[in-house]
Parts: sequence; C-alpha cells; structure tokens
Amino acid sequence: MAAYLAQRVLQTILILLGIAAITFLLLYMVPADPAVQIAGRSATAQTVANIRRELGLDQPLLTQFLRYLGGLLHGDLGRSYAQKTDVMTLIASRLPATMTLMIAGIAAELAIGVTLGVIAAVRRNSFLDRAVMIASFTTISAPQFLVALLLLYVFAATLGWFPMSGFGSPAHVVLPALTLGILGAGWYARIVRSTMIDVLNQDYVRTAKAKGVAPARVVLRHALPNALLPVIAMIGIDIGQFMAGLVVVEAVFGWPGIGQLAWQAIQQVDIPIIMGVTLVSALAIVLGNLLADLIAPFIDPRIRLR
Amino acid sequence: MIPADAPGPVLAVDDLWVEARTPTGPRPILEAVSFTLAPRETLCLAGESGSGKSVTSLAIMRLLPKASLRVPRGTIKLAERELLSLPETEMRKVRGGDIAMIFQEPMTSLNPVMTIGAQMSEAIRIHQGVGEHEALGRAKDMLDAVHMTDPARRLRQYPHELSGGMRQRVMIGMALSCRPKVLIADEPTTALDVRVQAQILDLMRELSADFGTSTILITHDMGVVAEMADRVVMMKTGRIVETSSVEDIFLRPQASYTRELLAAVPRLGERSGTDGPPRLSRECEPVEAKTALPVLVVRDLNVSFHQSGSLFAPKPAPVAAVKDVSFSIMPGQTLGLVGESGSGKSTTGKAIANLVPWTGDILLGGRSIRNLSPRELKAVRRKAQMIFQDPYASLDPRMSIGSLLAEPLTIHGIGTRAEREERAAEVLKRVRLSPDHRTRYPHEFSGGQRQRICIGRALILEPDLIIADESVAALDVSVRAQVLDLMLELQETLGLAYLFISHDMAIVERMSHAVLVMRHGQIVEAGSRREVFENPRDTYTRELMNAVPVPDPARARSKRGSRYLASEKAV
Amino acid sequence: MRVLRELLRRPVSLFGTVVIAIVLTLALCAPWLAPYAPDDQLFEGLSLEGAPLPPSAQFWLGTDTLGRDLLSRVMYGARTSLLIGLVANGMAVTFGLLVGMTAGYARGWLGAVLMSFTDLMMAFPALLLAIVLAALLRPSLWIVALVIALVNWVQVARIAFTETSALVERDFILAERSLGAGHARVVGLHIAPHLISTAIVWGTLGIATTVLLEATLSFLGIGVQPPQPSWGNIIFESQSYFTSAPWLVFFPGIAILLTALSFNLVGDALRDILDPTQRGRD
Amino acid sequence: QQPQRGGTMTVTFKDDVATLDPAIGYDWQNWSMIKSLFSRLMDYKPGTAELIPSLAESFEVAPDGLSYTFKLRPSAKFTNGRTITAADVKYSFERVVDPKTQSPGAGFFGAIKGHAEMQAGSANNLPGVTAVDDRTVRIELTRPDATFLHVMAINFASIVPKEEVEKAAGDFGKKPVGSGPFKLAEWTLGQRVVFERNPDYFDKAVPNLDKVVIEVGQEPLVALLRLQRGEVDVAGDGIPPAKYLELRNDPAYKDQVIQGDQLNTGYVTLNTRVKPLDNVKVRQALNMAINKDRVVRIINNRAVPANQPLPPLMPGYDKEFKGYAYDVAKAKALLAEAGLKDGFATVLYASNTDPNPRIAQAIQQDLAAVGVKAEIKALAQANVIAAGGTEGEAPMVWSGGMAWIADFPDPSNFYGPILGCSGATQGGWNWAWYCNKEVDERATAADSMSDPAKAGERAKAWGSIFTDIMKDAPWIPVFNEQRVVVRSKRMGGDPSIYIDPTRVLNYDALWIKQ
Ligand SMILES: Nc1ncnc2c1ncn2[C@@H]1O[C@H](COP(=O)(O)OP(=O)(O)OP(=O)(O)O)[C@@H](O)[C@H]1O
Ligand SMILES: Nc1ncnc2c1ncn2[C@@H]1O[C@H](COP(=O)(O)OP(=O)(O)OP(=O)(O)O)[C@@H](O)[C@H]1O
Ligand SMILES: [Mg+2]
Ligand SMILES: [Mg+2]
Repeated sequence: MAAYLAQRVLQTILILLGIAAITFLLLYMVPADPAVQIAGRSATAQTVANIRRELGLDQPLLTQFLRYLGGLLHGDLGRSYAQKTDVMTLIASRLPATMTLMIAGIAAELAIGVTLGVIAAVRRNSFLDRAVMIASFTTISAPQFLVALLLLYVFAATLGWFPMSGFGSPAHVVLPALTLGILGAGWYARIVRSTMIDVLNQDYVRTAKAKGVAPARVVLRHALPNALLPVIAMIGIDIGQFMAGLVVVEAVFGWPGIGQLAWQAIQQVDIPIIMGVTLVSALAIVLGNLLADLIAPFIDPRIRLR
Repeated sequence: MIPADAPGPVLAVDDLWVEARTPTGPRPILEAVSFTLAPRETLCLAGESGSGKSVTSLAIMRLLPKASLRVPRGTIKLAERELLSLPETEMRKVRGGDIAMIFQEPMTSLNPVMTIGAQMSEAIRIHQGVGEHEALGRAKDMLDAVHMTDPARRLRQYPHELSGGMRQRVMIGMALSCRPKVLIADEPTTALDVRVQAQILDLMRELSADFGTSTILITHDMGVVAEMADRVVMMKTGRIVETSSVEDIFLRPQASYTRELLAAVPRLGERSGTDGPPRLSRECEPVEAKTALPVLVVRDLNVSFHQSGSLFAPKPAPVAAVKDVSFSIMPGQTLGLVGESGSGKSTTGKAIANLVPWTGDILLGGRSIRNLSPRELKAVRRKAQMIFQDPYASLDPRMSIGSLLAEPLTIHGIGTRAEREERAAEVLKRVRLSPDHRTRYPHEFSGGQRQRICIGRALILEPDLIIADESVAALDVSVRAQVLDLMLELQETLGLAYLFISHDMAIVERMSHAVLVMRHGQIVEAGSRREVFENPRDTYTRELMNAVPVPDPARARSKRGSRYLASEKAV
Repeated sequence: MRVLRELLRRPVSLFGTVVIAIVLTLALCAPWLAPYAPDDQLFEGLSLEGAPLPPSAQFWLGTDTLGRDLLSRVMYGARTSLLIGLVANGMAVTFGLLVGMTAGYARGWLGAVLMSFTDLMMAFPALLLAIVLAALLRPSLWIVALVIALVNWVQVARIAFTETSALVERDFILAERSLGAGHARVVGLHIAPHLISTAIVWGTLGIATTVLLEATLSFLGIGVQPPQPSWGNIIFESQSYFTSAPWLVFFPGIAILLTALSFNLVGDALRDILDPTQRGRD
Repeated sequence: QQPQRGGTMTVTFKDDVATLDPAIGYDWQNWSMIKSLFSRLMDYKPGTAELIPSLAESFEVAPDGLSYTFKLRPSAKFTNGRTITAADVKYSFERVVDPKTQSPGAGFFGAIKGHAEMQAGSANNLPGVTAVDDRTVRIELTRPDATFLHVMAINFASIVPKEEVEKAAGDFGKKPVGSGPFKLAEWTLGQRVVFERNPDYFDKAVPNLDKVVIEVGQEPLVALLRLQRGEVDVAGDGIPPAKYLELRNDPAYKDQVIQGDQLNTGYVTLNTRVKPLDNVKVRQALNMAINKDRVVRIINNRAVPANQPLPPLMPGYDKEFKGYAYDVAKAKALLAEAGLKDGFATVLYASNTDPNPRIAQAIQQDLAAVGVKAEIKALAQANVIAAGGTEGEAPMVWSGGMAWIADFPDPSNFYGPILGCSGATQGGWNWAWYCNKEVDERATAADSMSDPAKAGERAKAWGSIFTDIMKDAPWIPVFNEQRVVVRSKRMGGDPSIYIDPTRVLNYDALWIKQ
C-alpha cells in the first residue's frame, strides 16, 4: 500500500511537471501580450516595456519556466498580472466553493444516473426503459448554460424554492449541483443500464433469488454493487470533463469557484492564474483517479492495487 | 433404501410442461415430466446436455426466466402445497427455506462483492427471523458442519479468496443452513477436480443423512449417479425415458437411450492388459514410427511467472509453474499428461507452443525452438498445433467457420483463395461436419461440433504434433466419445503425435501410449500407460485413480468406506 | 445492402435512418431547399425595434437577432454540425481506439508510454487545451474539428485500452498466436472487430457532445466564425434569448437532439446487425 | 426630490473586482469604486464633466501654465486617521510613475518635470513635485498641458498613505486605504466587496449611502432576475441585449430603466498600412458603405449613428459636420476609381461578446453590398487587442467591447493613444496605424492652450482636428452607444448620477428612498 501510494505520488508529480511544461509553452505562444493588456489604452511604449520587464516577460522562455518551477517548489504559483495578488491566495479562497460544488455535482450525477440506470435495466425494454433512455439523450444534447438558466428560472426566479445565486447554505448548492448532475446523469444511466443488465444475468443473482431474497434486495444489495465498478472508473475519467461544466455553472449561479476565476483569467490572458488553475485541476483529476482506484477494492474485493 | 412405511412424497412433480417463446410460436422444452421424491431419498436427474434437467429444477423453484419460458401445464406439490399457484411472497419463503438449491458453477454462483458471512447469514435471517449476530453464529456452525477449516475467518473472507472446492462447500452449507426439506443440486461437482469432487460428494451424502434432507441431484456423470443415487430419472430432449432404482439402471437398463449412454462412458481399467489405444480403422495399417527420431523432446523445462512488482516494492518471488520437466514423444504416439488442477499441465503445453517464456530445451522435429527469428518460429509453429481446453473461447466469435478454418493457411501464405477454401471444406468433411457449415459462426454450433472445428483448425496445417489441452473436458459423455474416437482415427491415418492433457484418468487411459503424472509443476510418475495404470508407484497417482467415480453402483458403494486421502487434508 | 435492409426492418432503427436521411438531404441540398441565404440579414426579418420575429408563414422557424431566416440557418448549420459531429468525433474515436488498442496489445514500454501520455492528456483540462490550440491556430472549420478530435480521444483510448487488455487474455487470441499469426493480423482481424461496439457507443454518444463543444469554442471566439451557422453556435449566440425568443434555441436544440438520438438508435441497431454472434438470436 | 441619507445598496457585476489600487486599477468596473474610496486634488461635480477642487481647497496656475500650486484641505484625513500632507501627494504621484509599480497610468503624468528620467529608471523621484509645506504642493511641468487639471482628477492621481502601501506589502490593491467618501469594510474574494461610509470624509454631505455591497460573479441575466425580485439594487453590467426590449417596453419599469449618453464612440479601424486600405479612396468608400441606421437597429436603437470620432457630449464635437453619408453607389464608384471595381477580400476583427459579433456581421453584410468580402474573426478581447497592435496584422477592427469610456472628458483623450503617431506602435492602440505628422503638431498645440480662458478656442481647435482626420478616413465611426442602467424601485436620484460621464456609477451620489 505504502509503496503503491509512493509510486502514484511520483507519477502525479511527473504528470504535473509535464502539464506545467506543456501549458507554459502553449501560453507562451498565444498571440496576446499580457503587458499590453495590463498597460491599457493610454500607456506609452515606455510603460509597456517597463511592465514587460517587471513581469519578467522579456526573459527567454526557458528562464521564465525555470523561475516558475522554482516558485512551484516553494508552493508559490506566482502573482496574478491583473489582480496583483498571489495566485495561491486567489485559488485557495475559491477552492472550498468548487470542491463543494464538485462533490455535490458528482453525488447528484450518481444519484440520478444510477437510479435511472437501475430502473431501466430492471424494467428492460418497457416503456419506462425507453423513457429513461430518451431522457438521458436529451440531457446529453442540452447545452449546460441553457439547462442552468432554465432551472434557475423555474425553481429560483419563479417558484422561489432556492436562492438564485451565491454560496454558503445547503440550499444554495442544490440547483448548481443539479445542473451538473443532470448532464452527467445521462451518461451514467446508460453505463449503469448496460452493466446492470449483465449483472442481473449472473449466476449469483440467481443464487440470491433461490435463497428467497426479496426482489428489491436482490437488485440493490446483490446486483448493484457489482455494477458500480465501471461507474467508479468513469468518475475518474469524468472529473476532467467536469471542469468545463464548472465554468458555465459557476457563472450562471454566481458560484465563487475556480471556474469563474479561470474564465476571467483566460479572457485577460492572466498567465499565472491560468497556469495555477490548470495545475490545480490537473491535480484534482489525478487525485480523483487515484481515489477511484483506491475505492475500487472496496467495491470489488477481487481488485488489488498494483 | 426407502423405508417400508414411507409417508407420502416430499415433492411430487406431475405432468409438467414448459415451453419457450420463440418468434415462430411456443416450442416445448419439457413435455409431461412427472416424478416424486420420497423423504430422505436421493433422486438423480441424468441425461445428456440440453435434455431439460436444469429447466426442471428451475421450474420447481419458479425461477424460470419469465421473458422466454413459461409453464402452461402441470403441478408441483411440496408436501400438500401446490407451488405453481403460490403467491410470490409465499414462494419466497419456500425458496431457501423449504427447497434449497446448489448451482453448477461454484466460481460464479457466489456474489464476489459480499463476504461469505453476509451471504450465508442472509438466508438464515430471511427464513428464521433471527438477528444479524445470531445468524452469523449459525453460519459459522454450518461452515463447521461442511468441514471448513477456521470457520470464523472464512466468514469474513470473500469468495475469490477460497478455492473452488471451498466455495462449493460454502454453497452446500448455505443451502442446508435452513434445514430445507428438499435440496436440489444442479451439477454440483462438474467444475471441480476429481479429488475435490470426491470430497464434496462424500460431504453431501453425510449432510443429507444428518439433516434428513431429500435430494434431487442433477448430473450427466454416470459415475456420480452410481455413487449417489437411490433412484434415477433418465431424461432425453425434455422427456423422461426411464425411472428406476440405481441398480436397475446400471444392471437392467430399459430404455435404449440409457444403454447407449452407458456404453459411451469410459471406465477406468477398461484397457488394462493392452499397450495402446484401441484401433478404430481397419483399412489402413498403422503408420510405424520408422524414424527413431522423436517429434518432440523436452529437456529440463522450467516456467515461472513473474508477478509484477512496483517501482518501490521489492519484486515478489516468481511462481514456478513448471519445474525441470523432461519428456519426449515419438511420431504417431500419444503422451497423456495428468494431474490435478494447477499442477502445470497447461503451462507445459503453452511453453511448447512458445506462448509463455520458458527455459530449458524444446526440440520440435529435432530442431530447438529457442532464439528463432519470427519467421523461423512461424515455420516451426506449423509443425506443432495446439487445441485449447474451451472450444468456444478459442474461436474468435466474430469470424465465420470458413474463415476460421482457412485462416491458418492464410497466415502461412499457403495456396490461393480458392485452394484454401477447398482445403477448408475437405477438413470439415474430415472432422465429420458438412461443408455447408462454412458460413456459420461459432455460437451456431454445439460444443462437440465446435471442438471438431478446433481439431480441424489444428489439422489443416498438417502438423506432426497436436497439443490437446483438456480438449474434451467441456463435452457431454456421448459427444466426448465421438470426439475421442475421431482423434484416434486421425492419429491412425495421419500418423499424428498427441500431447494429451487431461485430468480425467479414464480418458487418459483410453487415449495414451505413455503417461506423465504432474503435481505442483513436477513430474511425479512417468512410464508407459500400462505401467502407470496397472501398477501406480506413487501414492498421488493412486489417489487420483481412486477418486474417479465408478459407473457401477456395487463397486462404487464398496469403495466409499475405503476412500481416504493420504497426501492432503480436505481441500 | 443486407445491413440497410436490416436497418429498415426494425421500427426503431427505421425511424433513426429516416431522420438521418432527412437531415443529410437538408444539409446537402440546403442551397436549393433553403428559402433564403443563411447570412442574408433581411430588412423585414427584424421588428422596427430590432427584435427577432417568431415563426410565421414567411419565416417558418422565425428569424434571429440579425433578421436572418432561422430555417435557412438551421439547414445550412446542419452542414457544419454534421461535419463536426461525424468527422471530428470520428477522428477522436479512431485515434482513441488506435492508441488504446496499441497500448493494450503491446503493453511493455510502448504500452506504458502511450498510457502515460493518455493519463497526462486526461489530467489536462480539456477546455483549456481547446482554447489555447484554437488561439494558436487560425480558427477555421477544419481546425475546430482537429481541436475537438485532440481533446476527445482520451476517454476512448482509456476504454479501448481496458477492453483490449481483457481481450488479449482471451483464449482465441492465444490460439491465433499459436497458429503463427503476426501482431498486425491479431490486432486488425481479431481485436479491432471486438471494439466495434465501443466505437459505436462513443461515436454516437459523442455526436451531441462534440456539436456542443464546437458551439462552446465558437462562443470563445475560436470556433467556426460568423456568419457561418452551426446548430451549436445558433444556440449559443442566442441562448440568453430563451425567454424572449425561445424559437432561437428550441429549433436548433431539437435538431441536435433528434440527430444525436437517431445516430444512436442506428448505432445500436448496427452493432447488433454487424455482430455475427447475435445472429439468429433475439 | 432631495437625496436621503442611509441604507445599504447592493450592486452586482459579472467580473471580479480586479484591484482597488488606484495606481493599477484601470477597468470600467473598478474605476468608479476607486473614485469613491480615494480622493484626488481635483474632481468633477456629480453627473457632469465640470472640474472642481476636491482634496485641494484651492489652486493657482502660473501664467505660463508651467506650474500649479495646490492648497490641501486642513481637515482631510486618511481612513487610518492620519492627516493628509503634501508629502503624501508627492509620494502618490511618484509611486505611479515608478516603473516598479507597473502602473498603466504613468503616461498621464508625462508633463511633470522628471517624468522621463523616472520612467527610464535613471531617477527615483519626481523633482517636478515639491511639498512646499505640509499643506502646499507645487507641481512643475516641462510643457503647458491643458489637460493637467483633468489629470489631477483621474484615479491615478489618487492620494495614498505611504505607510499603508508598505504595510500591505504589494497587496495594496486588496487592502486599500484612502480618504474617499467610502472605506473598504469587507472583501471576500470572488464573492463580495463591501464599502461603508467614511465618517471622517471632509465633505460631510457625502456620501448618501451607509453601505454599498458589491456582489461579483453574477451573470447579468441572473442579476436582472434578482433585481426584479428586489434582491439587487443596481445591475452593474446593465441590461443584457436579450432582455432590453422586454424591460424597455414594460411600463412597470419605466422609472427603473435609465438610458443616457456617455463618452463613447464605436468605430471600425481601417488599417492605413495594409493594402488596399492604404488608399484613402478605399477608406472613404467603406465609410459610405455602412448602413449605420440598421446597425443601430440591431442593438435595439440603443445608440445614435456617429460621423466623427468625438462623441456628442465631448467639448469640440462638431454638430455641423456631416461626415460620409450612407451611399452605396458612391462607395462603388470610389472603389472603381481606386481600381477595385470587383471589390476585395479583407478581415474584420471583433470581440466575441454579444452584441459585437452581431454588429460585425451587420457591417460585413454592408461591405458585401459594395463587393468587399470581409471575413470575421470574433476572438477573445485580448487576442483582438494583440492583433490590432501588431503591424500589418488586422486590416479592420470593430472597437466595440474594447473602446471604453474616456478617461476624462477632454477631446485630447480621444486622440493620442488611438489616432496619434505615438499609438501607432507595436502593442499600441492606434489600430488604424494612422500617423499624420501635421495633425500631431496641431494636437500638441491645442494641448498647450492651458489657459482656462481659452477653453472654447481650444475645443474648436480639437473639433477641427477630428473632422480633418475624417478626410483621411482612418476610422468608420459607427455609433455613439448609450448606457442603459436598471435600478430597483427603491433607488432614487437623477438619471445623470447613474450615467455619470466621468465615472460609470457615482456611488457617492446614489441614494435610497426611505
Ligand atoms: N431461457 C431459455 N429460453 C429458451 N430455451 C431455453 C432456455 N433455457 C433453456 N432452454 C432450452 O431448454 C433445453 C433444456 O435446457 P437445460 O438447461 O434444462 O438442459 P440441461 O439438461 O440442464 O443441460 P446441461 O447438462 O447442459 O446443463 C435446451 O434445449 C435449452 O436450449
Ligand atoms: N499467467 C499466469 N500468471 C501467473 N501464474 C500463472 C499464470 N498461468 C498459470 N499460472 C500458475 O501456474 C500454475 C500452473 O497452472 P496451469 O494452468 O498450468 O495448471 P493446469 O495443470 O493446467 O490446471 P487446470 O487443470 O486447472 O487447467 C498455477 O499455480 C497457476 O496459478
Ligand atoms: Mg444444466
Ligand atoms: Mg489447464
């Protein structure tokens, strides 16, 4: 276990290094000069040159990158060009909100997706099954922004059941999490349905029935855990996709998370923030995958960590 | 066996019909099946594969797949209760409570993600209304009753942590934990090793006596029938052809089907006093091994599997699957390779086919296969072909039989397209399949047919040596006999040499000129078939032979008491 | 031919095939069928206050915020969106399959390198990659397709890797190797056909997501450039009008949904038809 | 109705408040916040462009216009309690000019003696600014600068306390301490910034509100819904185009929707260094090709068509000037004269936020009508700015979404960076790359007329500069966009304080009906 973790940590560091290098290189090539951007319209050429020098943008790429890596070693992600604040502080202040939303979103996605998938599998080929599959398609084809706005319009603006925007109370998290959940749920419903159909045909399900176990228990206690493994693996893959969703959902629901920060930074070519957010989300994805791998043996004891 | 003052039957099946829904209307699966089960009796349902044994048992449990099968007619009475019209909630109490069932596959019949304890205590909680703790206690007692070592620990283990034999014990324990009146065991031992099978059969007998349970035992193994049954129900294509006591079945079979079946069963010791397998073809003379050169020589073969270590953890020691094995095979001869599961038989075969990394020397047709370039290796592979254990698994399900048969030729660049097709048709005829079958896919054949396709595939390259790894294990008795005969015939006409891998002693006896007995990766006994079978020197060899069920009720029962295993405790 | 006949035989896939045929026809024949040019900003297409017009006899699906005929735009948009959905997504699935299959079959250092690369790409926030790539390259339809393919292959590669790893363990692969089949043959003839199902699932599910991803890119200014319509960018341009001019999001939305659904229905049917192991079963 | 005191107002914005450091902050959003947190020597009368002394009690201008002397108010204090002295003024100005500060506003102080040396890094103070005594500060210029008093009123000229800047250790933008009507009470990153009344502000009549809560990260569409439910008082980003007509035509919102002119012109730059736009005839032809009325209709008539660079509110705007009228035939004829009878292909850059891509498409269609095929590149703002500032890159750029409101209400602010030779450099904002030496000289001359008495003459001079520039047609002025603000029912006050020409929202003057 310890050796396994050590290996994964090393792997994580390598991945992060790789990502840092690629991102740095790519951002360096983007045709937008942050110094010009900061200096604004009224700046003289002298001012622009000064700003460029102060930011170290006049240095060769390699020097800039090594300097950045040096900072990383001390947990320093640099300073935002536009906000003139430590990127670490900015990210740290927004991390709790994003984590909350992410966890709630994944929970919603699983709750909806797994439930629908199980229902569809149990009632295979029935009307209900078809309805679930069409619903899952509709959500997959729906733009997130629109879904978010619709939910907000109906449940917050019109019915007033939930607050419209902000972060803090459990009521605030419901709609954003639901938006994220609805869209992912379509995928999960499909995955769960097909594995569940497989599992329901397994010998051990027949064994359970032969023991006189009630149908609900057969499905939930005997079959479902066996169908969850692909779902867990999918979550690992999914976290990356989630980041894109966060940008939209956070914007609509005024959720003070990393997605908003990233979005603004991209608009402003605020390279230190973009770098920071990229690294943090890469870390989240890698950790998410690690977590999925660590959970897998609990779901299926046959799996051993290698 | 049946006491004179027998009360009414525990279970009575009367005029049971089952039909399958097909696009072209209902197709009968069971027709007018009737039998009774007396208290404490063991009734065997026997018959070829597909005869309706499993469907009968599922119908009793009312677990037939609703979408495809239904019962249009018939009654099933448990004591005085009619099961077919019982409400589902009532029926749930019957399942596991009054009637318990053990399924064929111990490997897949236990839920892989639940502990043994959770699975065993579940039935107890449902049917006896006791709490979690109490149920676990009783489950532990049951594990004791099925002779499991360290029952307390087993409760916390998962199925994959147990061997096949242990899992079947758990299944039996689970089935008997609520003291059911009827136990249905559907092929409870086919997947197991001979020695483990013997232990499980002993256990079942012991427990049903202790618990006073009546048993329906489903099997196609006539040896098991002889050992276990009080009465036998013979089935064929959904009908009962004969119901008699076990003695009558073996000594005075009525139905012609029963007679055929018994004739096809190989019996251990059948060929004592002879040197080789029986000759089947008369017309041609046996190809004499004129050249004294063996087709295959294996010297000091070692195979070990490396477990993958991690970057930081030390590498675990490699598992030695085959240790210092040496033997040779002459042209036209069969070398039988026996041994229990996991003894390294398949690994040896795979090493010769160069599918696993190995050390030592392997000479095919006098030529070492070590360090060959891919092209040379390809040429050598032509000479030695392998037939895998499971014919279904070893045929690409997405290729038609025609392409599958022609593929070896394509790989080796032999002939034109038309020629290849011709050869494929020829080979199909040779293995007694119709050339029309070329456009069909593997799933459209029966097990026996598939195995013939595999043989055909091996033959098409005209090899000198065929490695047959458990080639008939998956087949029905009668089909198995046909396939074995075919193999013998081909040997006679083509002068093939076989490395015949099997754990079934009777079959090896029938097929081989010489025999190797393997255990834990090593050869424990080697010699001509006659030496090994008539005069086994090693205790392990003797145990293996002893464990084989004898299809003769009188001998089977006399053997019962004397069976004991010297080399190992209960598995 | 047999495939087509089979498709038309089942009601569900018949529906899918018909919808796809209609969409394809509309897309290909848009210049002849569309009532207006897609980028024609009609004077009568806007109210005097500059509001888009709801569906009417003249404009069947209404007009957009520039006074263009929505029906014509949706018809022309089909060209872009189908191209993205089929080509970009197809490239992603193909590339993912290739990488996953190679890694799963070869294992060893090659497999390790390929899968490490996949893991790296998986950890890379996809949207950022898309933005940066598209900003570097001059936005055009083909670049957008390429960017989408580059972003989307990763998941397919992962799944293909897992499946191939499992297939390689199967007996029939061993049997092929013992016959002397070369790697190319084993991979091409015996492994690839087994991934058809995965390819179809991801290929069809991916259509909707790629069409939307293209829209996201347009929204970021790095997608297909205006006035070229695509279903995604019609929705994205006007999504905030969902209360004041709902037709602007409804019709293209329905187009995406129906198309994606139809491809999926046909894909499911195709999977069964192409799978010989399903022959003679129901 | 008289303004009332007290109450808490909630304002929403989509984007974060970037920084409240007056030396750094330079976007339209933090512009008005910084105005309210800090005070400057000069300021404007609320709702107008009229300069008044603020932190300075009075000031004197030397007759040669090269020296200004300001007398500070004796009562003015920073919110940390310290009295403001002349040394603070000197420190604040030097801080902006110091290259280390990376201030985008350093250029505004270009006329002050010693500026060039300090910017080049060869000096570390401004000899032109001297603290005569605690309450008197004298500023010497190297050349007369008619805009100097405006410069004293822009945010970069805010007075900051040295000790607080140093204490904040580079984070002054998040921990601002000033001497404005408000002071910072709370800043929760990514969520809200709260201002509260500064009780020590020297003008006891200001501000009206007790507290201002600025919520960020609020999507404009959602902000509007919240405003309709009474959760928000002012939607800072205005009304999204999708909702504009709905509200505008709803009688219930008659008093809540405020619409007015601002100092803004939307224009298309025609790159004078790119073929065939280097031909003045072509540029004139393009000017005639655009149907500005239709473009205005596309943004729901929220603007008036423009014909010259200056917006109507700006001194010097020439009401008589007709510019180039919409005339397709004439445009075609001019193109033919330039040898481009069949038109040509070019590229039009635009920012990708609504409604800019739509406006670009309307322009594209008009250009197509005279045979000019313009390919649109709708990109993120930063990329458009980069393309515009790279020589030979962007033939045409639509300015919308980037050309913000003027820094101060003086025509010179519409010249230097965006039409003058100094802006036509790599990374500059003169995207037409227009450089006319003669006009440049006239501009310099106009800016030296620093005598307030000559203000009218100066405005005229500027006006003719801009109308003369239009002869060279480096731009297509398209429209002057109006600003639309929506406020909640309880907000009071004259519309002009919601559309203040010098600050977007005048937090000091807003008030709540009790
Ligand atoms: N769900 C089903 N739908 C249709 N036919 C079925 C179904 N299950 C079984 N059958 C058919 O019923 C017949 C009897 O099958 P059954 O499983 O009872 O055979 P069996 O005697 O148990 O054989 P084996 O020894 O191979 O287990 C077979 O022909 C089989 O094809
Ligand atoms: N790929 C592998 N990796 C690691 N260990 C293996 C592998 N294949 C086989 N072994 C081990 O090698 C030993 C011999 O296995 P082998 O398959 O040769 O047995 P067998 O005699 O054919 O048994 P059976 O009768 O069950 O087929 C077993 O202990 C098995 O666990
Ligand atoms: Mg069976
Ligand atoms: Mg084996």
